[in-house]
Amino acid sequence: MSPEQWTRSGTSSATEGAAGPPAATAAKPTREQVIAGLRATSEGGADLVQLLTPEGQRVTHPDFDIDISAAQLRDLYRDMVLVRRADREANALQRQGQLGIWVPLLGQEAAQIGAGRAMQPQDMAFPSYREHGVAWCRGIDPTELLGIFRGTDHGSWDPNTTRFHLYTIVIGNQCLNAAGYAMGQRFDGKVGDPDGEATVVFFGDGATSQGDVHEAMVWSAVYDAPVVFFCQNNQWAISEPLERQTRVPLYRRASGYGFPGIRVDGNDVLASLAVTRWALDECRQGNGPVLIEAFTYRMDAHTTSDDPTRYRLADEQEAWKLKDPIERLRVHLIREKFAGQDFFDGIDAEADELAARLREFCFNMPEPPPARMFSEVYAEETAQLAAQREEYLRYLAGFVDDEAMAGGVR
Amino acid sequence: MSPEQWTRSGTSSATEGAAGPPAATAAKPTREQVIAGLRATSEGGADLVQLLTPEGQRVTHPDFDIDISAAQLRDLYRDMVLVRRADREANALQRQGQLGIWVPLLGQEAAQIGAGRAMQPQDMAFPSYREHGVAWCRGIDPTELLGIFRGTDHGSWDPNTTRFHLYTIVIGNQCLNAAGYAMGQRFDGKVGDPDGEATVVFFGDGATSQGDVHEAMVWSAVYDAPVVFFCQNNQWAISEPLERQTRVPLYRRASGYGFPGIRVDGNDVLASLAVTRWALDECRQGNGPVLIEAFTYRMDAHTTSDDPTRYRLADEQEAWKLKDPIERLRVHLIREKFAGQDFFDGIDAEADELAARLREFCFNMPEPPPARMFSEVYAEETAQLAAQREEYLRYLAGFVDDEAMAGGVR
Amino acid sequence: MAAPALERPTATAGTQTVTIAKALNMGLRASLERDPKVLVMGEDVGKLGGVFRITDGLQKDFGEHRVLDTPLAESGIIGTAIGLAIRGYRPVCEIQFDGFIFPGFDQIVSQLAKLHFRSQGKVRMPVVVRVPFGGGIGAVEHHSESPESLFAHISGLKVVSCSNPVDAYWMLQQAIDCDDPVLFFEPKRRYYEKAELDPTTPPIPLFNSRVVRAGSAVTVAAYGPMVRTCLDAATAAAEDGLELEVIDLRSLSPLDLDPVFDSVRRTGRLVLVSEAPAESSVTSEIASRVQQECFYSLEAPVLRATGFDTPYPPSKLEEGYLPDLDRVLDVVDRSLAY
Amino acid sequence: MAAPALERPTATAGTQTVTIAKALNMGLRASLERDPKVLVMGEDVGKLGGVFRITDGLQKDFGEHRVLDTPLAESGIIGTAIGLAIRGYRPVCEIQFDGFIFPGFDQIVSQLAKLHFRSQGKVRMPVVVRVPFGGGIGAVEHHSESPESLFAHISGLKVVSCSNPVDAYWMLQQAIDCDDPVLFFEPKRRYYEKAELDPTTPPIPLFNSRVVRAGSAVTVAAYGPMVRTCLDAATAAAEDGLELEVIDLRSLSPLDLDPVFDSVRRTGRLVLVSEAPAESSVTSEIASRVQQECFYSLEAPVLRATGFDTPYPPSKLEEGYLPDLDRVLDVVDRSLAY
Ligand SMILES: Cc1ncc(C[n+]2csc(CCOP(=O)(O)OP(=O)(O)O)c2C)c(N)n1
Ligand SMILES: Cc1ncc(C[n+]2csc(CCOP(=O)(O)OP(=O)(O)O)c2C)c(N)n1
Ligand SMILES: [Mg+2]
Ligand SMILES: [Mg+2]
Repeated sequence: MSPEQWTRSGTSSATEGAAGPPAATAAKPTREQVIAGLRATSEGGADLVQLLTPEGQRVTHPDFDIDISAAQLRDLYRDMVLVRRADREANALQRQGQLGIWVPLLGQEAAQIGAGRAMQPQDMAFPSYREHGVAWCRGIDPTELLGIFRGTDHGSWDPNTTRFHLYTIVIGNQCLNAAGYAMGQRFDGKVGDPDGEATVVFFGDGATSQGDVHEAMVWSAVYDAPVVFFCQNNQWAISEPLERQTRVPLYRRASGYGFPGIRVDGNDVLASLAVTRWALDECRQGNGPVLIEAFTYRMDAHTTSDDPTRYRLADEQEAWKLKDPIERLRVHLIREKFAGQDFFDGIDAEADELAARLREFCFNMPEPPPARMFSEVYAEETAQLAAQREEYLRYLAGFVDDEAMAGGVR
Repeated sequence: MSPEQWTRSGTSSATEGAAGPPAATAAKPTREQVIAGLRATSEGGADLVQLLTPEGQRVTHPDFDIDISAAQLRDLYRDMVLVRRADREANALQRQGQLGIWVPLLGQEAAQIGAGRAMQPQDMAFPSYREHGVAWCRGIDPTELLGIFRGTDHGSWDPNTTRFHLYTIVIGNQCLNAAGYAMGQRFDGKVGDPDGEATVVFFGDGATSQGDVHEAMVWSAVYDAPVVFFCQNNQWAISEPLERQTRVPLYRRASGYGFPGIRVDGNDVLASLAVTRWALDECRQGNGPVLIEAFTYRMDAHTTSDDPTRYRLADEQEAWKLKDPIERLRVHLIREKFAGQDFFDGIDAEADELAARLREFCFNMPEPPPARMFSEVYAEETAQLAAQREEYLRYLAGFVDDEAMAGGVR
Repeated sequence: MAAPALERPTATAGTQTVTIAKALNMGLRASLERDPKVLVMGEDVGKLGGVFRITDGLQKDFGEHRVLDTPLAESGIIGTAIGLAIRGYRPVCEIQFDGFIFPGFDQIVSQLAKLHFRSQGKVRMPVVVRVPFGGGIGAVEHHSESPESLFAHISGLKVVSCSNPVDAYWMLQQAIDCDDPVLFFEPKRRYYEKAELDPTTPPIPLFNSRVVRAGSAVTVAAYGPMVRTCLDAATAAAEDGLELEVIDLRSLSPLDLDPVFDSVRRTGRLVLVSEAPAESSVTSEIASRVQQECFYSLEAPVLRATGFDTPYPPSKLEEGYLPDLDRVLDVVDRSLAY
Repeated sequence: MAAPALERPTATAGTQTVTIAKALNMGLRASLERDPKVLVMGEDVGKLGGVFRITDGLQKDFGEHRVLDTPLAESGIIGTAIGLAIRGYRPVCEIQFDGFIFPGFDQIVSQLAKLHFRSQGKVRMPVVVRVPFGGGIGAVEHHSESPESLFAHISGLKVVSCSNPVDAYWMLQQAIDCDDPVLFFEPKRRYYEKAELDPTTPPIPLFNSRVVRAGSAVTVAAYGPMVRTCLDAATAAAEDGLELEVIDLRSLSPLDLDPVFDSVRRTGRLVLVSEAPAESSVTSEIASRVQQECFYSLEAPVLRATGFDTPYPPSKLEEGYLPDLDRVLDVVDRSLAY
């Protein structure tokens, strides 16, 4: 899917690729925008770690360079295209009433795939609710995400085997849970060598204001916990621009706790991969924690219930389209002759299949049985709850009897 | 009161004044102490702002110097001696069963008097529970503190007229309340000129781990609230040394939020005054917030219920005695001939009077009437609570009747 | 796209048909106009007008210092509101969804509820915490909870819930006028229910309950979203010749139970309905008080139709979790069977 | 001064006289010894042994990775304990005083209580949160509260309270062994009450209530610190020829009410006693359930002797605030007057 398909209405005058006004200019908020509170910026600043420019140019970085093969680059491209396609399909499914809500990741593919692919199988991830790309990297099929948004479950995958915790909606909670988990990795003696374990926790720019995120940083620093704090600064917390949460770039928080903080171009999958891999290695070796601020942009609405036209200008999105994470890698693959049309066609076909499969799956998802709500409240069920379930089932059975008698169908 | 009177038993081998081993050596924790977790240090580090050395020598500072008269120095001395005496007397009253508990400020007089005297009448203070010195500066008589610790009230002074909020025991809560109050100062147009208003909030090193303190810093930064975060780092949170809360000096937290953080010698009343005055002025002018870490030491137990011998070594206290806040100002006053024996005798006499008055007051404190617990639960009382009060009073009256009948006295 | 301008309600505006959501917006607007110390604060309440648009247009008209988009942290929202109240403001905080009030719980319990008492009346806490609550909207986790009982248990707080547009309009203004902290629970699934509102008709007191349908067979008491359910149940029952008396409790703390006692003395039967789990809840409290006050009048024990003692289930199951017309009538039948 | 070494209790230790505080310490020690996954964490639990010395000597013997002095933040304590539990540990968190549990409330309600349910049973939460609770110790604010009802209302949690050394020893170990999150309320004013403990006598199940004194006139049910008060009241009543049946509820969620129902069916009268304010509380719930189950047996309404619906008062007033022998007997009299 190319950038011009981003806007739901086909009427937008999207500027293609590296053409059009330079991103920096387009993105710099005007005085009026600033006054109107529309202050999100696409400027990552001097400290931004970047390995692939928006124009698809490979650049080097003194600290965070990475050796990567053409095959690996193609894999990253495939990951991003597929998760975007799954995301768009799920978004469409919501529009069609098949899902109650969807939380789009559009625009954040590079941040998530970079981080997700930096992880080793033994590492643990604690997502927020938008980490469909990380889920993908942890081997969670996109179909497994649908239950949450269709309302059939609160997460269907096994956090223990996938090493991908359940989605957490209460902002910030998962950061402390991740810190505790990482403390456990350390207590288990899994830290201190290159094959050690580490944890990555994902949260947003808005989340950084929550006390829990602070406490997680305090704990992790004090216990040398092997945890990477991966903040996707997508510039917005629903309708609130970054400036409602902080005066200074978020990566700087780390210095107040005494561990490294790095701002990475979150639309650059290579940089995200390189920085996260470095951070995870630091953690593995016992030099954690590390904070990564992935500087990116939420290209779609906060959720399908949101209407971003109420609070941000189309201009801003236009500016960010020029930094599209997938497009820049596509250009790079072509320019370096790492991939030909066959490859791109193959990926597109695969994406179509995935979308079809997701759709099919969604239409056929079974309703959970009524008694499910009483299940697994406790590991050791209480008599009180068992009695409530029995009474409820009796009550339901009464309807069936009534209907049977009335010959009706409920 | 001179340093050797600090320890309750007279048996300690306190080293007087600037004699004995240099503070830095005595204070540097040994390897064994570090391993044992006894890691508090008396080293403020290179960034420590100091205007009066432990030896009573006036030194200059490029950023935070201060013009101060001999009379003002004497006043600061008087403040410190009197609050210490009140503190010691209250501590003794607790030992005699007159108070349920006491929270000593011993050793933190300079931090508190410096900060308290830097405040203007129009400024607002939000204390924690150990700020008897700040209370003093806000015109709260030490007798007014006793109710809390005797259990007759939760704070008897009027926070509105004294501009000194009630003591707050739930760690960190008051920081957010102060941030909100300071936002109000700003909304009221009281910020932006030299006669503007500002707020100071007091909290401890342990408190810095609480989410509320973080959120208060986020809020204050985002709303440019005129609030000075005054952290008394007294090295201990009950039994936990600073290292259980942070890897790096606490003043560095500020940079993560984008406002200044300064570490001041908390045993140097001049430095505390100068830095707080500067910070308040910054806030008044609209350049807040500011974080001040006052590097000091809790010379006594956490409270009268605490037994610090279980978790810290006498050595550490000995090292800190050499940095006594009162002693260094006394030496300075003498050396500079700013005060003679008469002055010191006069202050001592005043301290004796204060102690006697405090004692007297404490012995004569009335018990609150039983119905008091129903008062002021709500501004607009509920029928439910009124009924409970009536019933309770009837119940109590029943005893009186019983006793009257039995001729007994309850 | 700019937010649509709201008509400013005036005392002479006359009757209009409004939703609960609109009535709340009008109530906030009226309070903001009446008292310059009133502030509205919370996540996304400014430009967006809140995720439910309850604060729609207010920041535009009253400015950023009256209607504040706050950082994302509920302890911060409540904690700074307390500070603003100490400063003399009357903050109205929006908690985005019921399930997100818990990070602010400490400030509510430790400071908001206690400061008037702690200061022996010297500090007032005229803070309103608005909470869209309850289920039935097909939402994801944490968006459908009913935590009101937790606050009813905390001394020093007042807790109310509105069930219709007229109450929404008045009760919110009354809560803002109240010098005590008020937790204001809004029935989010009913936000778009409509009724006639005449802003010139004076309201009943905030903390009073009210008989909303008279009947003689069984008393049914509820609050917030369940009032509608109970009224529907009463309509259905009436078709079968059974007259239910329906009471809208309105205030959960303090409880105004005299109308309930009166009713139960006539009917001898009481059914309590709420979405919240029953265990140690407001409905427990009412049952406890009624069995005490009406001991000799009760012909059946006080019975309850409530959410189950489970976490709020995935939304595909909420229809079964939430009391509905059938469940209410089932419990009414059980009451009558005694 | 080093902490005094504790004797290690073994199955063959035989009977010893211990306080509740000591029994809790022994229980923790036994659990730490039995299962290397058990951790103790909280503020000052290490070198100091906790402000009440419940964890005395444990860090010394089990090391800093088993007994953790945490940073000062309750959300952090609970939140990291949850993460440790996900990792396979069984953390036992100490909250220093009742009034300081609220900063951790969100993690308790949103994650600890729900994770087993959210994950459809794939994630277990064997976390114990120890809370010294209740008043009567002459303490300053926030040190004497009784917040247990708040947790009893939250589905997914289990809530227990011990009242004597034998229960303290066993119930704590049983709570640690339980695969569900348990809020463990310790009667701090009774910490130094003594009893004989024989660690070889097997305990009754954790979630069972128990008749601790048989009687036929009135049933009195309580938990935690009020059990002692009720037993004393029963002794006093017996001198007047009135036999009270006293039930120690032990588990507040789930409630084990069968023994209460049985008792009430015999006595026809029930008085509930707790320090917590009555409003929307555990005692409300019990009253509600008993009036339903024992409708035809009750000769008087269920009555309660509790703390008042006020914030906990300054300690000079707590004697009047807390139910004592006289208040309990007064309510017993009122019950008998029906
Ligand atoms: C404690 C809490 N408060 C409020 C919300 C409602 N809410 C959901 S997402 C969101 C914004 C989050 O912004 P950010 O952290 O930047 O993450 P993003 O959604 O941009 O990925 C808010 C306020 C919530 N889920 N949890
Ligand atoms: C939320 C909360 N948790 C725990 C406590 C118990 N407590 C009282 S003081 C204290 C230590 C505070 O240390 P610090 O912030 O350094 O202040 P200091 O007492 O040293 O002045 C603790 C843990 C509390 N009062 N509030
Ligand atoms: Mg964001
Ligand atoms: Mg301290």
